[in-house]
Amino acid sequence: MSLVYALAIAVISACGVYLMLSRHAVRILFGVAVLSAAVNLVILYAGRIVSTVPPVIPGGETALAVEAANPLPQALILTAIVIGFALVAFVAALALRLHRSTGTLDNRALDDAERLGSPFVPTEDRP
Amino acid sequence: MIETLSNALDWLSASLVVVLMVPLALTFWRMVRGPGYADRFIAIDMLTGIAVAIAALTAGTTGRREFLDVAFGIALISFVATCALAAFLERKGSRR
Amino acid sequence: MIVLSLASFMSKLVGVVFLFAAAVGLIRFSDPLQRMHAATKAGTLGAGFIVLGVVLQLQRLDVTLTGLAVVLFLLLTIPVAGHLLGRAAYVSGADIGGLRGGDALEGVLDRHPGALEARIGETAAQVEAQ
Amino acid sequence: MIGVLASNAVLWPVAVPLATAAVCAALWGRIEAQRVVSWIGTILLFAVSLALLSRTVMDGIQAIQFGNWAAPFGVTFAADRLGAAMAAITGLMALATMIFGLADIRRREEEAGFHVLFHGMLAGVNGAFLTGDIFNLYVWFEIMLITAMGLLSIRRTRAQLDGTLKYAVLNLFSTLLFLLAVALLYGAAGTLNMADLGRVLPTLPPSATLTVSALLFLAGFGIKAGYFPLFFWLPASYHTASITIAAIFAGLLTKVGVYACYRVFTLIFAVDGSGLRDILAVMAAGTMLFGVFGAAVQWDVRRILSFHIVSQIGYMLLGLALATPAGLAGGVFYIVHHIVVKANLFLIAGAIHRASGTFDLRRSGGLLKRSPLLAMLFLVPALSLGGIPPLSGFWAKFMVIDAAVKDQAWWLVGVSLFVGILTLYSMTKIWMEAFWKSPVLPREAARPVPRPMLVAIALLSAVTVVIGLVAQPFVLYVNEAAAGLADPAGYIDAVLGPGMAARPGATP
Amino acid sequence: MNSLVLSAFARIFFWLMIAVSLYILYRGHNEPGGGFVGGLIGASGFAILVLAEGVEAARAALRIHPVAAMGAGLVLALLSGLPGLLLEGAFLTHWWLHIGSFHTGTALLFDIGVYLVVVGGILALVLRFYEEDAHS
Amino acid sequence: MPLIACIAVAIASALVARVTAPHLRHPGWALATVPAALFCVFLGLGLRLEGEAFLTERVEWVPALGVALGFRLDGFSLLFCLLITGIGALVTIYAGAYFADKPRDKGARFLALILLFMAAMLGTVLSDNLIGLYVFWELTSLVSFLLIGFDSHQSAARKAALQSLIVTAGGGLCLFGAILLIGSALGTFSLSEVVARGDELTASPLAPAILVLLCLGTFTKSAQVPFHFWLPNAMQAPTPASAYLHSATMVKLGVYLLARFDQAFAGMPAFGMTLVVFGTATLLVGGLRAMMQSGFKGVLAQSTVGSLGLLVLLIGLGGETAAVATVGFILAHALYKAALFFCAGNVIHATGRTQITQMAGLGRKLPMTALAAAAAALSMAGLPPMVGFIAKELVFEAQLADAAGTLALALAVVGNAAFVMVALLSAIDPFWKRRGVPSEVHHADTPGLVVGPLVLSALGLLFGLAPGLVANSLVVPAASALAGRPIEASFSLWHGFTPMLALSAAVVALGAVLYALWPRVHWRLGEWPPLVALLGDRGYYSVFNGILNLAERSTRILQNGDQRAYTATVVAATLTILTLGLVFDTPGLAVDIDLSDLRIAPVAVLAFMMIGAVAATRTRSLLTALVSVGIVGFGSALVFLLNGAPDLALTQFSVEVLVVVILTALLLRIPLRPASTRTTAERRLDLALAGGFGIVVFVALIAMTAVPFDPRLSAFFAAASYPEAWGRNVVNVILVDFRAIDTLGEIAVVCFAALGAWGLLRRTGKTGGAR
Amino acid sequence: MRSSLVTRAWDCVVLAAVFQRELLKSSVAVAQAAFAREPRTASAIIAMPIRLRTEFGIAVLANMVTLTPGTCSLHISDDRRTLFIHSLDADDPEAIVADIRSTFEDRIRRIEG
Ligand code: NA
Ligand code: NA
Repeated sequence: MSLVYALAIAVISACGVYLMLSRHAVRILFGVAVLSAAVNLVILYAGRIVSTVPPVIPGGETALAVEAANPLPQALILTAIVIGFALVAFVAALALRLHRSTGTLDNRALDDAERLGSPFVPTEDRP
Repeated sequence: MIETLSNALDWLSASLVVVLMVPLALTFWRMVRGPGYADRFIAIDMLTGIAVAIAALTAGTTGRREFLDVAFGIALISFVATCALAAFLERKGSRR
Repeated sequence: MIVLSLASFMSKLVGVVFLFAAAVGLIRFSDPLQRMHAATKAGTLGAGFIVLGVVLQLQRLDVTLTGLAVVLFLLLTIPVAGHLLGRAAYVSGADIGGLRGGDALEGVLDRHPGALEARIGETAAQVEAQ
Repeated sequence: MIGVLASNAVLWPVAVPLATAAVCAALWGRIEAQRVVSWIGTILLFAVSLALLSRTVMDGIQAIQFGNWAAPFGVTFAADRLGAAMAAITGLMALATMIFGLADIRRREEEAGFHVLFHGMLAGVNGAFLTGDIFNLYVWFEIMLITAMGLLSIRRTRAQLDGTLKYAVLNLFSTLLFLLAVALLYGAAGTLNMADLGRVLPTLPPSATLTVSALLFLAGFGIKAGYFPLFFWLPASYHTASITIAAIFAGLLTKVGVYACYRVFTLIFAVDGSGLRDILAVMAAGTMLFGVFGAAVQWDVRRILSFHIVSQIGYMLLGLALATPAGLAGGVFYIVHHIVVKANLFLIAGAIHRASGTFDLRRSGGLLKRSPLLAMLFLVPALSLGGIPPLSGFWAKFMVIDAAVKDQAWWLVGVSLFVGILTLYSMTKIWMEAFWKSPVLPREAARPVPRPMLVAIALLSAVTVVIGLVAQPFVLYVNEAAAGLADPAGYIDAVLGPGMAARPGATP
Repeated sequence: MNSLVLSAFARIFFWLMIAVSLYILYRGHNEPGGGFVGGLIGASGFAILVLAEGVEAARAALRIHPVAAMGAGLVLALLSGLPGLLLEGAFLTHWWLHIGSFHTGTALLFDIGVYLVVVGGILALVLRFYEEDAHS
Repeated sequence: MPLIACIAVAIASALVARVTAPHLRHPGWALATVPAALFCVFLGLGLRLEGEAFLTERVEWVPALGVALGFRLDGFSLLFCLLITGIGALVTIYAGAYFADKPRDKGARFLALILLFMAAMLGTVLSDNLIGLYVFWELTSLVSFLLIGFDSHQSAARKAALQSLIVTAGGGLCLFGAILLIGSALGTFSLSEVVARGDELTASPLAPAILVLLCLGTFTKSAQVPFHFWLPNAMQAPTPASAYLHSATMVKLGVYLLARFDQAFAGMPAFGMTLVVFGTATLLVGGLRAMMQSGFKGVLAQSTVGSLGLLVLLIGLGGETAAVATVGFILAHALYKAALFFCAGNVIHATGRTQITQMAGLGRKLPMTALAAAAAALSMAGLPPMVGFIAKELVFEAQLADAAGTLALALAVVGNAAFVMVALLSAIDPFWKRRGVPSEVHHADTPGLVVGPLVLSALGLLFGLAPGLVANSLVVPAASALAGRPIEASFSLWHGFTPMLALSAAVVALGAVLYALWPRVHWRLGEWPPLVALLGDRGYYSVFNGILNLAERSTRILQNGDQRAYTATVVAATLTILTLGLVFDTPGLAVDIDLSDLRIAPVAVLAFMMIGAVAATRTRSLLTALVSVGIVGFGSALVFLLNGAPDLALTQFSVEVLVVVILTALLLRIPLRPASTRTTAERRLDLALAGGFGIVVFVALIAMTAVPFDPRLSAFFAAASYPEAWGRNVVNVILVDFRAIDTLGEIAVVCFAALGAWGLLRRTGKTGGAR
Repeated sequence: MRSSLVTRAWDCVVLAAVFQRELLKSSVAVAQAAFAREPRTASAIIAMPIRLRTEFGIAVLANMVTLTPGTCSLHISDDRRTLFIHSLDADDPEAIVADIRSTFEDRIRRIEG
């Protein structure tokens, strides 16, 4: 099973990287989302995927059953999911604002930062 | 005899999840291939049912209520996504 | 006992069959509105049957309550969702090829003449202009 | 009560800004109230970070376990000399930039959440400096990232939005690499506590998982820190920020990446005796060289300074690449010195903008006459950055290059010296164009430099001079910090309990 | 969206989701759920309001400013760690009240803080994303 | 601690000057008391030194780095101290008068810099600790920079200042390198100890590197070929600064340090040879360039370059006479060259002209200046009875005594002839030349402007007539300090008819011829392109601009503004280091693959996720991409569901829903099918990079299968969750208790992200936009 | 003329039961259609006049229509007088309207009172 997980994670993370290499802000955003998902699976994988029993202590017992899934990666992933969501939301807001301000999300057309004070742009041409 | 039947039923129940992978694949197919946005969104809506089903079946096979709680949450919250998609389709697609 | 197990399994099986049917409908039906019928109804019912099956299988009060809540939520949300999606599909000009028996909504709702995906498929500049 | 507060000294540099940010957010829309809270928070932060520093000096490494869960099960905060110094310098930076901000931050920025994001960022920075848990470090990195993006884009100019996007893409990639590295490390070692990792890792057989993890840490932190060839986001974005924000970024943010490298590659992974050393050395040289090259061709003060951040980071990385106590000590000294100097230079860039109406050196001028005090104050950090004795930067360069000499890394010595002269050149360029040259723009473009700006600049310049003239205690301090890095047994024992470092296989 | 069906049911969904979210928040310590999932469901309730009745209706339903709600949540989460700090000497050491087999404590306060932050944060996001572009 | 006190007083005087000078009526005279007093102190200290005796003081500075403020006064440094303070006093007076007609603040700034410079100089020549020496050394470069660019509104001044700083501070860095190497080789930074352990130094494998770096450091400072160009350009400085720094004192620091190290490198002939070669070349270049100039200060500056070359040549020679000659020439040169600069300054100040060819008949209008110039020129030309004559005789004697010197002797004769020419030119043309109209003067000689040159010229005469005054008290101790042993040397005017006398005569005769030729040749030489190219600063600029071009090109390539290029480079770099690490640091790849636990449902879900991810990369429609990404997210939720993680499944599912809510709002407002942003080639490259990344991840993951998992943490959580933290949902207990601080940080992230988005999307154009 | 509370409650129960039955029938129909050899091709949008008083009642009707065989509510006219229904079966619109009226609308009207 590990092999399948490893393969899937590898493919998904490669796709995430491929999307992040785009010049379009929203595709990059998708790349972040995909790569985040892959990394979350890596965390799960790192805790060893061996069980389907949720790490919840059944009523009447005081300790988790031995066969329960490893709870720590789950907690870490939960944190990572939330953080990933927050970042995606922020970047989406950034993209929306960029589109409102510049009318484009294509990085080839976005060069305001690089032009600001650039020595390679004629002075009168600078914003 | 009864025990055998019971075991067989358990095994069959467990493999129902596997069977569900087929509708899941078909739904994904519709999601990715469209052809229209409306088709994709309808397929996304369909995912809710499948997700609830898988969660419920998992609850059945493991005997743990926690998974049914997941189904409960999915049933409630996925509606929001459908609303958002419909709103998107209506606003993006209308003449305005 | 075994009767309940059997009933539970049958219920789940029916649910799976319905879900299967819904998915097949989703693939085979010819336009979005028809597909929606499959997804909303058969899909919901399939999920409901499966939940029912699990309730029968586990036979616990908390499970039963949760299961009923799930079914209730599904019944509450699915029709609204279907209605919204159908209307949006119609308004957005989705290609409703199966609509041969008349369109009473024509002139009532402002339906776009071309499908959204077809429109944006042409040029990006056109979308920009809208 | 006081005892509890004091024994949790390592908590406050994080808790105070986090609470300040939270309260400011809760007071949303009430700018005056936020301002008061923000100032109280800043002063308190400065006080508690000094308190932590003094406690670390007096009583050694400070460690707390959140929720009283013993390490490695809960999350640990620990301040050794390095961490305490970083926290203290963060407190100082917060104070200086807040003072400067009195004359620079506009009401509209405050309404957009400046105070919340500013203190949030400080919490993130201090959290990264003080945490003893590798996953927790990831969380603080994210806080830093998100607040930095918020602050960077706070004026929403087109350039800021574009800069923020470039910042976002590469830094998001960086944090994802970081998280991936954490996951792999957890999978291999089964623990997240950094001291515990430092204890356990030497007992593990070599594995591709660990190698990849280590190098992903390097790449992830390297992007953050602005190493060559990972630095592109920095010169693409820092110059677009408003000056107060650019100054605190320039001072602190990249240094967190460097700090993280220092921590991870001393406590957890060993640089020495692995291929890492050569990789780090090449990166260090490239960082120094291409950073200073970028700076040399710029005419916008902020851009010059941004590229110099990169260049100077190279010296810090060089200290780590040497992996000797002397190299580490030099690197730590460099980090501390550079935070003060670079933030100050950005503040001065803001003052130059005020006084001459432009950031463009070609259109600037006449400031020696208009603001001789500013001219004097500029020389301090500028010459310090250039490594002119007896300012702080001289000792920093001295220690790093001397360590390279002792390590017989001749080509690195050569690159360091060469980069030094180009650094001096670009500082001279600012001086000649902005201060010496006759004014280019009409008088109306110029406004007097407000007093808060000068006060903030003077404060940081004074620190630079003091570090330069009274270098001995600082050198002793960083020497001890480096000794602690080179032999992490003390850190491990402080976190896990006495004697644990000596028992790598034991279970606490 | 101008839909009678949705607006007729929106308030029902909203209150249902709020109720469920509070339930999930409360029981999270023992069963799946907790402040975060609870907060997400609560925020979804607000999202329904936004979609059905518009941004202003959702803002009115929360009563306080979403950012202030986040701030309050963060403050609450921080405060929940203070009793442990003062009494046990370590921040975020939770403090428990045991009534028979029923246990509650500052951990719940912490989770409420999480809940508030998530509801406020997501509502803030949704509100901003669904505001009509007044310009551009 | 008199030495430290002297330096401290000098530094303090600079601050005092900056503050008080604007309010003093005669700031020059008033402030000159400080250097004058210091001069007296050093005189007093000098009288107590006998032979090899010396005075040391030491204050720890940064003992952790082996850096002390160690000071040492011996004969050689005493000579420099007296020159620095003595000429310093005169320069201060002179500067006060020079700036009398300028804004007072400007004069104050200048005086402060002069006094600061004096302090730096004193520190340099008194320092025994090399690091301390370097500190003062760089300070002199810096003050020199500020003084050259003092008239900062002139771009030529700024340019020259930058050039001098680049050259001298760059050389300073080389010196710094040399010092660090010395410290590494000998374990000490004490100059006297290094000199004493010279044999160890030369035996060290680092010795060649030290030699090269040391020469670079000192040659730049003392304007030796090929760094000779900056010094004449430095004449942009106001004349008092030129007289002080750029002729009499600072430029001799290089010579000073070489002289110090001469003894240490005694066992290394290459050192002496290098000095002889470069010194001779510099002497010739200085002489030749002096012939090419027509500016008064320029001519003097070129001759200074030549003199510095001569000094370096002398140090390169061995023997006691060379030491005495070095000392003697330093003394004589300082006296006459400073005086001549003062005179030049007077003329320029009075006439407003800078070219010798534009000056005529000033002898009557500026008689005192003319007198001083004549006396100084005599000394420079090496004519008796001036001290310059003694010095020159010694120089020739030293050269004759050394084999290497003999070789250079012929060339030295030519160089010295150029000095004679410069002397004649300075003393005659501006003052007594007949041709042309007598120049107009704005003012006559003023006391402040003439006291300096007169005193210095008079001293040149005095020491020539009565060499005994300085022979045993100054010259011999200095030479002994250099040689490291007591020297018996004769420092007198008349040695009888020696070969040196004949050489002197030849030099004078040749010099006279050159002087006669000068009006006709100087401008032709000065405009002869090959010569200008060879001797000017063109080489400097081609190196300098070459580096800047390289910088520009590299920056254009690296920071090219293309986001994708940045990301691609970062990914490529990451892959590179990962590959290097995997190849070099990992001994083989151990894996433990078990396919017996294969479950169909998770495998199917993972397959769907892969397909979804790939579909997201393949489509051009953002909506299809969103849907495909949704499959990946939904798939993760199912994976969690199927692997015992209900909390995660629910959270992931909820998050997916909210992502849809937010991203559809985004997609609503942007084009859904943007044009492709990558070329086919770029896409292929990206595919390769992404594939490489995937492979590395895959390797890391399957390698993990061979690593046994350590379940300590999870076991603890499993056991402690309920009894100690009162929760049954262990995941949630971890989140709110065991690792609550993570969660605190996580909600802070949510808070700040939402706040940032709130700010980003606030309405434009209105205040209160935060609402 | 408002009926008693008890009657209305009973009507609710009946409505729910009827609804369940209809839902089952609808799903079976859809399943049959999905697996049918010839997938249906002709559908229609039909207008159904409605006589309900409350918006909530209309919404409930619309939802029930959606969940019953072959029909899905698409729109309610702005004057609340017409419900537009998509029907999978385009053969006999009147019959469909009559069926909906008898199974759902009348009952809802009674509950509305
Ligand atoms: Na920096
Ligand atoms: Na540099």
